[in-house]
Amino acid sequence: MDLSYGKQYEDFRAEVQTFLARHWPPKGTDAGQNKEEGARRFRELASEHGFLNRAIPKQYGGSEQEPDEIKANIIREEFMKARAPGDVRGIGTMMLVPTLLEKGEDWQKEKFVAPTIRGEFGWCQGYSEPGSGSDLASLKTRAELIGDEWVINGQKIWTTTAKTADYMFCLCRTEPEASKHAGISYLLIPMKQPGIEVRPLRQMTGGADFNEVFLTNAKTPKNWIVGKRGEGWLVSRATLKHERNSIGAAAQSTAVFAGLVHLAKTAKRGGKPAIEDSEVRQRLATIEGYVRSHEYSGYRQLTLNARGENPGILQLLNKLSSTNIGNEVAKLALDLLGEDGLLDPTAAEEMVVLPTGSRSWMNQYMYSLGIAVAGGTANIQRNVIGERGLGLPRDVFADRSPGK
Amino acid sequence: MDLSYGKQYEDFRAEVQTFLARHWPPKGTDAGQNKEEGARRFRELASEHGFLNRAIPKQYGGSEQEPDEIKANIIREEFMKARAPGDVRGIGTMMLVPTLLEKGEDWQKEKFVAPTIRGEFGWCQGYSEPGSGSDLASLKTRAELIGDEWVINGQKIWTTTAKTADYMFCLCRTEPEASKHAGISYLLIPMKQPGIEVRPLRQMTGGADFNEVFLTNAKTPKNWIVGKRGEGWLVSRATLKHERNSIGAAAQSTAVFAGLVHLAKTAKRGGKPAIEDSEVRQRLATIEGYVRSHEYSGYRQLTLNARGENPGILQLLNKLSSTNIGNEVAKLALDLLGEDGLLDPTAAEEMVVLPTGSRSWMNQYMYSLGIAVAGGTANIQRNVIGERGLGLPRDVFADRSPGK
Amino acid sequence: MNFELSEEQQLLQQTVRQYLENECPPTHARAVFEGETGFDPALWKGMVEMGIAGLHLAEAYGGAGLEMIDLAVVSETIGWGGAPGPFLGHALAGLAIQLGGSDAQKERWLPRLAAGDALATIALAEAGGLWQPEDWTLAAGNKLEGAKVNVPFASLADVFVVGVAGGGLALVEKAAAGLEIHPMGGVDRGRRIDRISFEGTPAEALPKGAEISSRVRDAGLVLLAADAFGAGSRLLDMCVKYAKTREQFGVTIGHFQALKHQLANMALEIEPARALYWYAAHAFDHIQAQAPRSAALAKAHLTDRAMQIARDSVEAHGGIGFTWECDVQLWFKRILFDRAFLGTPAVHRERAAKLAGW
Amino acid sequence: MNFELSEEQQLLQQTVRQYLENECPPTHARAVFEGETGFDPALWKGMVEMGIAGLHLAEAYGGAGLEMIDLAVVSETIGWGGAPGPFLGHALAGLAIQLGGSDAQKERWLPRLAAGDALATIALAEAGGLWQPEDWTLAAGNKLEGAKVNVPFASLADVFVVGVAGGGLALVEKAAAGLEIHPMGGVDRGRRIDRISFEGTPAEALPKGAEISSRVRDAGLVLLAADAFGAGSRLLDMCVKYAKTREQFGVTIGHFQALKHQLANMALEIEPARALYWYAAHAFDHIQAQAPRSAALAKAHLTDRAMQIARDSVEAHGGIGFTWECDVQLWFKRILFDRAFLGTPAVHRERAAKLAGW
Repeated sequence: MDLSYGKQYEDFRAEVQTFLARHWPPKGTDAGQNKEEGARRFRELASEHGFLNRAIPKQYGGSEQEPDEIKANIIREEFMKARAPGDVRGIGTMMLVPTLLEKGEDWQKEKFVAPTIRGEFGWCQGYSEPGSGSDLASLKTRAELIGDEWVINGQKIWTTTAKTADYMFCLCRTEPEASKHAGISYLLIPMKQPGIEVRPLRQMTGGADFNEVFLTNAKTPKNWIVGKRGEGWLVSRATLKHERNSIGAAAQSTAVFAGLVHLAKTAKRGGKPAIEDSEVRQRLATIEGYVRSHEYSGYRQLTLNARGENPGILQLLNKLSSTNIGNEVAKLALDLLGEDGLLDPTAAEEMVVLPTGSRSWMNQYMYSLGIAVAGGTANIQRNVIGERGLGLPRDVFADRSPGK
Repeated sequence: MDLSYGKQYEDFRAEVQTFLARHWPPKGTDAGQNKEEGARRFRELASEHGFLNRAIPKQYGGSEQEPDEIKANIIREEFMKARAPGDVRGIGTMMLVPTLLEKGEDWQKEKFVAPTIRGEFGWCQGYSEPGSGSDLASLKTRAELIGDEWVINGQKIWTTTAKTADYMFCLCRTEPEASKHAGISYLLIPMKQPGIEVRPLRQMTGGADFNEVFLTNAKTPKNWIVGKRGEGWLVSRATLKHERNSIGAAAQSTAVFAGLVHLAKTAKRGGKPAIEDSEVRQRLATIEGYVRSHEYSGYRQLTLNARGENPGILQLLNKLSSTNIGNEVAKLALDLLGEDGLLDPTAAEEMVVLPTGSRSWMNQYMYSLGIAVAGGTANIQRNVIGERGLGLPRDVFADRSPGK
Repeated sequence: MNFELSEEQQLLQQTVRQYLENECPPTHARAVFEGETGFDPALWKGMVEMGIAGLHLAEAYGGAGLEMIDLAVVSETIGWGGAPGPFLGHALAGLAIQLGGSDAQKERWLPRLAAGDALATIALAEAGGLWQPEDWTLAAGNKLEGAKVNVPFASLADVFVVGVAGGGLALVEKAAAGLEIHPMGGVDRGRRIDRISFEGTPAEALPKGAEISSRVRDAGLVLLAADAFGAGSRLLDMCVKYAKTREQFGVTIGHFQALKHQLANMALEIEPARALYWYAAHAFDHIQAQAPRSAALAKAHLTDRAMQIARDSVEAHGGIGFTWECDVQLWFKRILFDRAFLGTPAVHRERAAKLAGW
Repeated sequence: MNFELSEEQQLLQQTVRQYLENECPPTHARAVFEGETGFDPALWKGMVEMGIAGLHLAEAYGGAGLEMIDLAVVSETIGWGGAPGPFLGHALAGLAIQLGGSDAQKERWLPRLAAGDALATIALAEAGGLWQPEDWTLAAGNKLEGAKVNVPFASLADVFVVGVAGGGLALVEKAAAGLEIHPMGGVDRGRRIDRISFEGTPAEALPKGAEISSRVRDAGLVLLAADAFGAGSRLLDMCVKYAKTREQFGVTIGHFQALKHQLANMALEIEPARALYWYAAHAFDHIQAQAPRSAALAKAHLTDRAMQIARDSVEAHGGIGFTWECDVQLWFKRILFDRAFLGTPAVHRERAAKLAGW
């Protein structure tokens, strides 16, 4: 057991640091140029050095590096420290690109991968529908092949970044007669067209991170389909095994916990700092038990992933750990906020409003509930843990689900 | 709203008190006699005055009073204060007698009711089996009619008082070909016979409040059946609506909570009395919220029962409330016990043992888990609340259950 | 022994409930919630006509002369309906004047409050979570200097009952000089709050203010507990209804045992707690020795339970429960108010501990 | 970065686990548990032969010279197996002598402890929950007067490491004059405890005792956390196995979503916590600045989680889980020991808070 990264990796870290010292923020001739252009140039350079787009083949604009979770993590750490632009984040690079690389045709990779990892193409995901939710098998959005175009009608929901996206990767029913999953195809659809309307979906917090997307005779070329007709559901599953970055989840828990401790130090209880109150101390230490477990389990997953070993159930527990920690943190935070719990985190500025600290906590209190939305509710997670993790039999209804 | 009992009832209370003052403990000529005989005589007298066996018709040795939950409660309170013997407790008076009165034949009432309420016949209940648990439909104990005797073979479990009981009321499968519930009959079986063996079932606490009962060609007369052949399950349900005494459950929660507060005052944390610790105070007050809710809901049920109105979901919540409160109390108690948590509540006296106080808490800590056993696990309770209380659809498996 | 609502009380509850079902369905509650003022004069007028404004005020002053339990049952029903409006502040201010005011003050204000011709509110809290009478620092006197926060609907009030140092209470009128009102961004937009400040603002002490201000606080705790119970049980109803209609994997989700048990646990959390606020309300008038503690316990327990129900309700509605469009948020935020107003559960648990001599 | 057991460590764990599966199946653990002494010489001898008795002792003294993580992994496996015996006290006493003893003391004892020729134990606690070095009141000196409680397997020990006032440590030998042993009714009958008393009992101080007694305590916390993790995950295995075999309403109960989710929650409680004790064990040797706090956190968190798992396991087994015959009780009581020994979770959470400067 060795929590340092070891010589070879510390050397690599030094290499990354030198590179960053030299190239970020842009110096000399580059210094003048506008911020965006600077970032673009820097990314190009970093990619050439093999620090970015590591999983992407050279021919598609990547640096095609040997997969190495630990190097990837070191790069994330150092780039974050230097506030340097890292891999372009977003659902396009996280989900579409791996899917295309695995299941797409060459011309599709040619056309979409490079601009996407350069951040020139923005994407959104068209999976969930008002009627379906966790039950993809029941989705209703239809795509009909008319001439050499798909004509798509239906509605998608929980679509983040739909307002800015250039394209949507979308699950549509193309074979109405086929049963459940068999009838679904995976289409790429341009967002900027008359047939598509995006309506922001406001959250109870007041913000609007999600959208509804209405497709009314929206069109896309016949060959903008990934995989064969009716294979859409299979294709969409391909991405799942790329979901990793366990550290990421844990790091977030650690950060939010640090914030909670800070809140406990500044908030008052009975006239004294709340953190001097025995109940607050006990609850903080109890939550920290979960936070550290989550954090250190992340180290373990990183190690196993780096070795190409399967972390097994640990992987499945990640999301629910984050959710539970988020809930406990939010509850204690609300207790600590006291009277600030009366105030709206999104109230207009001209009013008497929350101090910024409390404001973000009130958001967090409600938002911690929203996390669940992002991908399958806690109950779905528990089914997965019970069935894939503990090998329990699938329950009767789940048998009809696409979960397998 | 009026939490006093009101004039008419206070008069009745006075009447009860006068009676007790005069007759308990036994005075004058009766004083000499042995304790048991004294109790018997007193009960007779109390019954004549209409204080005991109120629900039992005169012809079967009861006092046949107008049902009045509040009078019943006053009698319970006053008799307890005076430590006077009240209605004979036990599964015989609580479950068998009401069942016989509703479903039994006259000769059965003649033969069994009076001696049972006098405490001369002891009973045990033969429902659960190792294989079944909450699923009565699956029970396997068979009774075959051979000549004019039932011959019974099988095994029962969780049988309290089996060692002392004279008779068992027992669910047996008499119609093997009939499906599930339809094949079950309700038999009365003498316990003192060669065909019956009782083995104590030891609990993890060390005590043995339960037994296993093995029936090997045990015999009982043909006409010792309550209801018709195959109606046994229906007959057994008849008792359920007699289960009440909601106050009882709540009173227990209140008592155990008082004990917990006492423990918190005597136990130490950080050198000071634990009850001065903010975390302990918060947890105590939180538990008290549940305890008082339970207690006051008991008042409400008492009122509704007294009016012959249905308390609805409140009734269904009772048991689970007790269980949850028991769990929370036990957990805080264990935290307060500190090092005493290392000691065995049932350790032999010659050892260094727990102070009596802690001893009972360690028992409680483990026993609070046992409560569930007594009648259906928490999950069964939740199904009942969800389905009967909230009107949710029955889940697929429960449809096969006798729950309806 | 009778621990159940009287027929009159049940009738009162049904009447208010019926009124709210007709006049304040969620669509309407939401419209007011999202509106400019958070106040619907017509809706309030209707309540006044039902006698709610003076329910607990003496008949001599045009009130109904009823008890805290009656007022609490109404509060529960208003919480159930998620009805926006000034009920809480108006009721507590009226109570304060009735219990602590001089005859002149009572004659001047109570009839108008009972009739709904004037609207009253309470200004108790000071910044930093100073809710309780013993916390107040605003100097007493016939001219006030300073500020109060979390004042319900200050902008609508004709008269304020203001908490002052020493636990006293004073009356300040709308038109009073140097009185300024700054809206606060309250999370429950159906019960707006403001910060009010005084600069040499004329005030008139309630003679018995210091004796009864804690009674007014206790009454507030009971009404908030009742409101939270109403809101919590309404949310449970909504979740059950949703579970019976929403389909997934080909069946209504109420079939899923996991969800079913979550709903059962919600019922277990909220339903028995009804008796807790009933008892506190009953004790307020009839078992005064227990009134302060049972009010504290009821407020702490019920607002915490209801808050958990609110979180569970978001989950039970799946993603949609998290949206602004879903009605869950109206009650979620209502409960946030009930929980924080007059002090958090932790504060009142500690008070309950002290009052028990722990 | 490598946060995984080495191949050697995995092999060690597999070897011990294999040994316990063969030599200490639940039937055997139960027999010892219910027996006179709670000790099985043959079982212990086998462990000694695997080198467990001296795993962490210097090779110079016949030990394996391994680290806390190795010892902890063995402790986890012993907890998983529910194996009765003196491992804990023996390991901690040996550590104390190695860290705090004079060369003479080390030479006298460590070889025999490593070889299992002598058995050692620790006598730290004093009545009233005085577990921590700073709590000890027993007067130091070469003659001891007083008593210690909760001493594991005192009746078997050849030598005791005794905590004395000022946080020091002293050696007392089995044969020492005025040493008396009174059995205590411990709840974990696989790890018996005794009360020992001294009357002018000869003792020999460990020179560096006061410097290292807290290290010994920290080591104890790590080993208890590891044991609790092993016990908790064993219980989870049992519950899952039971859910897959036990039938009700015509299907195995594992089909019921409610139970399935309860088991999933149990996994969520216990499985990630493995890394918590790993980290604490690793820190003990390699990140000493964090060692005390991470040991406290691991002990508090893991014994609490495991205790809840134990309660859930009784429920998950239905009625039968509550019986003496069901093996759940063996691990249930083992966890009760892990939880209370060296101080309850609340004690160590408060310590963790202090150590964080909260």
